[in-house]
Amino acid sequence: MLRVLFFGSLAEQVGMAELALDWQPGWQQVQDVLASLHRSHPAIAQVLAKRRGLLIAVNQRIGAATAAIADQDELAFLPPVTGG
Amino acid sequence: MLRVLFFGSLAEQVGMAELALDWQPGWQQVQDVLASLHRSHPAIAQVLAKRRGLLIAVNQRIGAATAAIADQDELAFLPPVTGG
Amino acid sequence: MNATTPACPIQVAAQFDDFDVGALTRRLYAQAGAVGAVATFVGLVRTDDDVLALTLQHYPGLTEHSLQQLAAEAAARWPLLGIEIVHRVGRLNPGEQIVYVGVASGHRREALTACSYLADQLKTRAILWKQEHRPTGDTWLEPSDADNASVASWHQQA
Amino acid sequence: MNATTPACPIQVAAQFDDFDVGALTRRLYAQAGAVGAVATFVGLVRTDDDVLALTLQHYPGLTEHSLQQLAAEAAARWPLLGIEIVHRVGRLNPGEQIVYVGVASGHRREALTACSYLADQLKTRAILWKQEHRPTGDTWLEPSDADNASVASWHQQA
Repeated sequence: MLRVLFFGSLAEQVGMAELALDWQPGWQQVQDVLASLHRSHPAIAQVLAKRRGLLIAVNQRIGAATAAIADQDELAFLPPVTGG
Repeated sequence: MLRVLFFGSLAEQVGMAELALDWQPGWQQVQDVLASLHRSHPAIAQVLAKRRGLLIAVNQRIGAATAAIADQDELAFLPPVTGG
Repeated sequence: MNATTPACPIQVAAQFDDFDVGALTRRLYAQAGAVGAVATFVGLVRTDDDVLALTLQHYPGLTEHSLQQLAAEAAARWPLLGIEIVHRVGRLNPGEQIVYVGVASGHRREALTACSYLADQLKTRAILWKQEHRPTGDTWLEPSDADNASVASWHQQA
Repeated sequence: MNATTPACPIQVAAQFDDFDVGALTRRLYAQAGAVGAVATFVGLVRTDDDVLALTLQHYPGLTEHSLQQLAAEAAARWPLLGIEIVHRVGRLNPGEQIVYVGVASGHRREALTACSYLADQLKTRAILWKQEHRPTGDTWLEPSDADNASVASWHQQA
């Protein structure tokens, strides 16, 4: 199982804050998951493809689309942040 | 009577923090008092003449040697300041 | 850490609870005799354009990690003796404290500069999302051009 | 003061008693909803070169006037919503608080800049005299070349 999280405005755009995906044996990198999303959840994939400046985090560490991913991991998509 | 105050290192150099001078009818400006000091308190006058960067205050307001002075005023000599 | 490099303890938190500026600031005095300056910054909720409230969302774990990383950058760049960052999350009303940044150093220039650095970096690099609630609806905020320019200016000074 | 120019209350003190950073800082939140940023600076006594203690001498009346004047300069230069300066006098031991500067503003840049300005100006323009007590004797201090350069730099930025 892969837990996928969406934050801030992105959660509103995809219509959910969290998504649980069954683990696919072929997945090795974040981009493999994104490719699967285009088939399984095309609306979400489209939002992710359109949003500029999204950050990716795997297990609460920022990474690239080429970051390694494994079963039971937590994958998060982060729109532009602002604190302070 | 004119009250004369010395602060910081200047008080140590002149050997006192405060001096009371009898009011002289001819005094109009701070520099008149300084001229009198050369006769009445030459050691103090010499210290004041030698110290660089002394500020003068009359009645707790910074002024120049040409500042007006009157009986019952408070005249202060201030060496370089540092706070913070 | 060795005899010539005093430690710079770093404490960060992302929390729903309010914080006590006095207690946080006094904690930065711990290295008594070495600390000569403590600079602090507190952000508060304004009522600009009829803002009723803000909601700050965080990502537990990653948010704290981002605060820790900003503090570590400051500690590497200036000779500091302590850093505290507390960022509140959840719904905050006008007048409420949002964020505390406190920096201790031997001398004022380093404490003040590092505090400004952290206040600027938080705007664009703290992992947080901010939503404004107004009578006309809710809006998610993104860093302004000015915020991005402030962060860029620290690179030019490097 | 009118509808478009919010007031910038100024409070200054020169006092023997210690001060409460939390209470002073919270006082700057008074214009709730307008204040978006509070920057503060606290100076503390260091033990540099075996300093046993400092003694700060003031000139009651003129010292407060000098603090008030520096605060008024800052309020004229930046859009501020409150300034507090508390300077301690008398004998102070290592680790003790010497001075508090707090500045409230709508936005962080103005609060942080004005706070730095005041911390710099105090070094050379607050009417105070500072004596260091060491095992080898007592020394009256004067502003360093660096302190004078810091103050001069604010004129260049004007």
